Amino acid sequence: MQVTGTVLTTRRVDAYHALTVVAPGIADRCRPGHFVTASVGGPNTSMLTRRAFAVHDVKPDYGGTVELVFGVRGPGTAWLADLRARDTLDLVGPLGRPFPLPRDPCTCVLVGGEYGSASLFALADALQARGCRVDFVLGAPSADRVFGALRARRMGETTTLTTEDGSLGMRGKVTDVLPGVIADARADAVYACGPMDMLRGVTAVAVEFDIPVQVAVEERMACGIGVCMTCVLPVIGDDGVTRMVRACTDGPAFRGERVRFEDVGTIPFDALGAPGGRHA
Amino acid sequence: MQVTGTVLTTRRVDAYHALTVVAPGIADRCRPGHFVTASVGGPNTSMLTRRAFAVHDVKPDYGGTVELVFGVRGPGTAWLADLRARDTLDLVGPLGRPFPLPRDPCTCVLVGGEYGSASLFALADALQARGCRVDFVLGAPSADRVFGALRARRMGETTTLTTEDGSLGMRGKVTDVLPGVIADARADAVYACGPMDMLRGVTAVAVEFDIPVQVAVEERMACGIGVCMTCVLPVIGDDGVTRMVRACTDGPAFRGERVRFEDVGTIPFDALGAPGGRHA
Amino acid sequence: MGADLRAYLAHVELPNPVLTASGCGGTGRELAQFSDVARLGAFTTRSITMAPRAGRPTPRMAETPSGLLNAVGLQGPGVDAFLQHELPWLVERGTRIVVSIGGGTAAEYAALARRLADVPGITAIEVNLSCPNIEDRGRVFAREGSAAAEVIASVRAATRYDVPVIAKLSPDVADVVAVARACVDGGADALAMINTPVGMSIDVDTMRPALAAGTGGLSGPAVRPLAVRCVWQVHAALPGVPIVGMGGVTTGRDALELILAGACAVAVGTALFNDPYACPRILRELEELLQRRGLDRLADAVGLAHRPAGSQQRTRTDLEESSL
Amino acid sequence: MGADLRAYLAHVELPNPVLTASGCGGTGRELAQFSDVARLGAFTTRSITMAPRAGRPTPRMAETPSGLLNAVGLQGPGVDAFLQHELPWLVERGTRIVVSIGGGTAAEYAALARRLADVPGITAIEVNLSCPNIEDRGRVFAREGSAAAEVIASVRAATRYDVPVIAKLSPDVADVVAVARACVDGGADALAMINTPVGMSIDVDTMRPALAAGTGGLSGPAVRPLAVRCVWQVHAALPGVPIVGMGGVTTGRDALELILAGACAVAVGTALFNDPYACPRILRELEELLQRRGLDRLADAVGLAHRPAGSQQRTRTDLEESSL
Ligand SMILES: Cc1cc2nc3c(=O)[nH]c(=O)nc-3n(C[C@H](O)[C@H](O)[C@H](O)COP(=O)(O)OP(=O)(O)OC[C@H]3O[C@@H](n4cnc5c(N)ncnc54)[C@H](O)[C@@H]3O)c2cc1C
Ligand SMILES: Cc1cc2nc3c(=O)[nH]c(=O)nc-3n(C[C@H](O)[C@H](O)[C@H](O)COP(=O)(O)OP(=O)(O)OC[C@H]3O[C@@H](n4cnc5c(N)ncnc54)[C@H](O)[C@@H]3O)c2cc1C
Ligand SMILES: Cc1cc2nc3c(=O)[nH]c(=O)nc-3n(C[C@H](O)[C@H](O)[C@H](O)COP(=O)(O)O)c2cc1C
Ligand SMILES: Cc1cc2nc3c(=O)[nH]c(=O)nc-3n(C[C@H](O)[C@H](O)[C@H](O)COP(=O)(O)O)c2cc1C
Ligand code: FES
Ligand code: FES
Repeated sequence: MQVTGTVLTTRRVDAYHALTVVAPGIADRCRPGHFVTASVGGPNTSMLTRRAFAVHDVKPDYGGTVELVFGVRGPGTAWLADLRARDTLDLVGPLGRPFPLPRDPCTCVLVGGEYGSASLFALADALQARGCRVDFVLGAPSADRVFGALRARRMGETTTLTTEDGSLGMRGKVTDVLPGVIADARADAVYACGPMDMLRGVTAVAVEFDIPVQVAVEERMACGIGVCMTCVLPVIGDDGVTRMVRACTDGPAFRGERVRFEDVGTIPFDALGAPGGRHA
Repeated sequence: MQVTGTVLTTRRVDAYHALTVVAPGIADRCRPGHFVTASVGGPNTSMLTRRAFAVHDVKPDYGGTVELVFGVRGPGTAWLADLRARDTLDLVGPLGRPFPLPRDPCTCVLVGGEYGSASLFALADALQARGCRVDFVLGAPSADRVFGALRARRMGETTTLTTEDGSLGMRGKVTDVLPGVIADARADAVYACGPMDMLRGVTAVAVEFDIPVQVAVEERMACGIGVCMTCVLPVIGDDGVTRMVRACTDGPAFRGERVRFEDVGTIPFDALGAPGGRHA
Repeated sequence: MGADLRAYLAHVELPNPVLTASGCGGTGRELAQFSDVARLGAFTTRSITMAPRAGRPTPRMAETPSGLLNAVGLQGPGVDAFLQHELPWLVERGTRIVVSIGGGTAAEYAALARRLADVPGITAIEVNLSCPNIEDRGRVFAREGSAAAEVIASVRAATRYDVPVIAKLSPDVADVVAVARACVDGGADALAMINTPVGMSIDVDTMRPALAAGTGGLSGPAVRPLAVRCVWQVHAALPGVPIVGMGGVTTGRDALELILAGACAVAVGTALFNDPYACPRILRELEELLQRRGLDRLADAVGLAHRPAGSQQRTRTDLEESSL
Repeated sequence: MGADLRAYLAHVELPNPVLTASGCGGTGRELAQFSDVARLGAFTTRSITMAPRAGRPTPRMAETPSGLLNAVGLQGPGVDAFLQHELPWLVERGTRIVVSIGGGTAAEYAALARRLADVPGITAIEVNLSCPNIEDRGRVFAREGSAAAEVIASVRAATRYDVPVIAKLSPDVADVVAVARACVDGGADALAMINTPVGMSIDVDTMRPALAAGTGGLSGPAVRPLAVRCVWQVHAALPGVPIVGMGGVTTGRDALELILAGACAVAVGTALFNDPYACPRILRELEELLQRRGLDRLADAVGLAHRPAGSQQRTRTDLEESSL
């Protein structure tokens, strides 16, 4: 649904901006892994497409608020970063398929890269509510771009941090430490959200351990609601056939081993309907 | 010159908005009849062209301020109306040919239609400083669209107001009362600023009295600085030849009898370079 | 009482003139979460192809000033899956359905039309002529009147007489009227315009084309002046031919602009991406604008901007903000 | 030390690649109040015609989303007055001058070129091919390769060998490469693109065309994707031909986009209306962007986006914001 929300608070969190927006109706229905899209630029803007953001936090205040965490990348996020309390923000959501939750209590490692960790805390809440053990692995290029370390420390059985420049936690990538964390925790499942490269690495580790892995992918989106077909990536279906599926409505959460990470940005020759390929 | 000014104050004046902007450099150089152009819409706006506004008031405060008075017509003026103190506004000016002033003291009738009167008070100041007598005639469709009546009453030897609905002053148009005002004041010259129809009528009256009339015209402008050739109107030159001249740099002030009001919006067949016409 | 908003595509009556544009409304199911697709003037499907198509690699979209570039490449499940999984859902809901078709040869278009000929519930066939003609070095059909006309004639021949065939044209031709005329001569009952002109964007950071495909189709308000011009020119030349206008319609005012230029219906594409409720909103806004202008029937507004200057239908503009 | 920003239009060297676009810089005097015209890569005049022209009636402009429609109609004083009153002022200041010419027949273009042939101080002749051909029912020259080539050949023949002739093309053709190739075969030393595609806007309040002329030329950022695409396609097909890229350049990034697509220089038009200092600003921004990318010579950036994917010239993009 669409809501013209009101910005409640804005704050900086290291390299990121956090916006809390009063958006009843959206807040109510959010489940871990959902995202929302924001219209940016105001009236008469030249920016036509909405920007997608994971929902970080949902609170019941004022009928329901959602918090978004984002880095400034281009003009749309720059505009969002300039919003002040009481400004309005047009949101559509919740969108996408949320993370599936395990039926029975088990141990889950939650891996977040950069602002990707924003969507992991609601997930951790939900998992813990089902009696799961949660361990965190958060990473980024540098300390200021690791999001949510404190909260992870509070919530997680263990929390392992990595930075590429060594400014926080271990020097390296989340995939360098992930095998150790999985082994120590005897993890049953992995959830990951972050850059595509990281998701690929995390998936490889989980496959190695032969445990299920859910990844939340990010692709350039023009609509976020499944109508434009711009956000596709090659995913293997239950029938073994690779299809170009939409990150926005078929995802963003996918089973990691089903995503053909090596082929993202291409049409694999054996995908359904690939040029010169076989037809169903 | 271009100045990124800061909005000092905003206020409503009946149907209009008034913005005072700190714009040193522009303020210094403004003479009565000059205009400025404002960039509207902010970053990433879809509105490319500047909007033109007469300079109402110039003050020396803060290194120099200019005041603009405007009605909301479309998205650009709507954006301007939403500005608040401390916002920035990108101005270019002063632009155009200001009103020429008489060499010797004389009696001048200043005629303003709607917000057109905004530019008359600086003119009245300059005329009075040269020892001229000033009489005002201000008109509009309704009382809330007559601008500056109080100030005119303070400054003018006489002030006559007209509204088409009779809600203020005489019911009718400025041209209904102008002959009487000219006769009573034994005016030597007329200055007028307002809608084209009014300028045409005022010019006709002045021609009848055989006294000079200066009109400040308004045409759709894309640049305001004389480079785009979109703002032209047919004006008769000293050599008797009609040319399509630019309102922005050849005007906005013209001798009224030189403007071919009936032909505005056309290319008169006898204009220099008219299709099928004679060539110079 | 509201205005009479009925729109006519040849002999087919639509209850209102606001359609979705091909390729911009998904399968209909996605939009239905936001508003009722049966309330649309009609739902236009993405361009259906014979075989399933995986489309183009990503990135498939790039934003440009007031525009959007896309290179989806007609991704879709193919006509069989469309008929099995997508069309029935729309039919069940009572949606008026314009089926858009795309092919690489006139024969392929004709084969698609034959596949659709016996299918109940299809309101009209829209022929997407912006596909590369594989028999003419990939030259797009819409770029050449005779190729376009051949496709239209073959589709017209294969389609039931009571289902209108709509030819969808591109603006990036030297003479859109010539192509329009060729299509009408070839049997088109109506025209749709504009499809996206070919554009491109380069990412100055990676110093590479922003789209994996290099070029893409430009849509959104940036192209509206091209759409208005095409509709105007074609309506002036072929006043009797119904036109579905599209290109950058985001508000009722935009829709009215195309209608005044000569469109009898409008389609909404890119605007749906920003506002999934765009179609009902635009319809509401359009109705109000017509009423404020004293136009009780949509049909009276079609092409109204063509009337000779100073003619008397300039009614009721006084109700708008006075223009100085 | 700054980057080497020299640009080459055939054998003519310009100290930098930022020009004004024809019809957007007045006579030069107006811009000179804001910045030194001699510092421009070159100043392009409005299109000069044989006889004085009063142009089109007003309104001549309408704003569209990220675009501007204009219908000035080549208002100007004619070539004699141009040579007497406008050119000398530019020459005196040491401005590099591209003289744009417009005509109704190939013979008229040739006559203009002859009038200019003995005039000192002209850097290049730009041939505005977007004029109606009065011998072909007003069909615009740029729409038809052979008509365009005929004009170019006649101008080339009448112009001194050391003055390059630049053919200025429109995007609203089915195949811009074909027109470009015809012009080069006709003797064009360089190409300029894009001129404004034809667009239209209707005022929904008056229910009339917003421009007195009905249609107008669309410029500004809205058309940049069309400009980038045209430059890209033509540079790919004719890599040796210098291209002056234009269409919606408002920042150094926009200029770089056209350069990466294959332009060796860029022209700035509509942006001057909003920012009279646009040319020096864009040059400054462009220089900084080149340096940040480790490109010491402008020439190294020309067409760089065409290099095969994954090739090694992808240097120094690491200095930009990391892309996730
Ligand atoms: C499901 C999902 C969740 C996301 N969650 C977050 C988050 O929590 N925090 C955060 O900082 N960012 C998040 N992103 C990325 C965020 O959408 C982009 O950073 C943002 O769209 C960039 O907009 P811009 O105008 O600043 O940049 P530009 O690059 O100028 O954007 C231009 C266009 O490209 C699209 N685009 C560019 N990058 C991306 C991208 N990575 N993903 C999708 N569209 C893109 C934009 O929507 C826009 O249409 C998420 C993306 C997706 C798909
Ligand atoms: C020399 C001069 C002085 C002016 N002084 C004043 C003033 O003091 N107060 C005031 O309220 N208005 C004044 N105007 C008119 C003012 O410029 C327009 O009202 C304003 O540009 C409308 O912008 P918009 O976006 O609201 O409307 P829109 O109609 O949406 O504007 C669209 C485009 O048309 C142009 N345009 C539209 N109307 C006019 C117009 N009347 N004149 C010039 N360009 C126009 C705009 O610049 C813009 O490019 C003046 C105009 C000129 C030429
Ligand atoms: C993402 C996307 C996909 C499209 N797919 C198709 C298509 O399959 N067939 C077609 O005829 N037009 C297609 N179009 C063009 C639209 O139907 C429409 O003609 C064009 O976008 C202009 O309208 P708009 O500005 O409202 O989007 C597509 C446009 C977009 C943006
Ligand atoms: C007001 C105006 C007048 C123009 N006059 C001419 C002209 O006389 N000759 C010409 O070749 N192009 C003319 N053009 C086109 C520009 O030179 C340029 O090709 C086009 O505007 C695209 O660039 P831009 O988006 O930077 O404006 C004109 C454009 C505008 C906006
Ligand atoms: S973003 Fe449009 S389908 Fe996914
Ligand atoms: S507004 Fe551009 S020349 Fe006057």
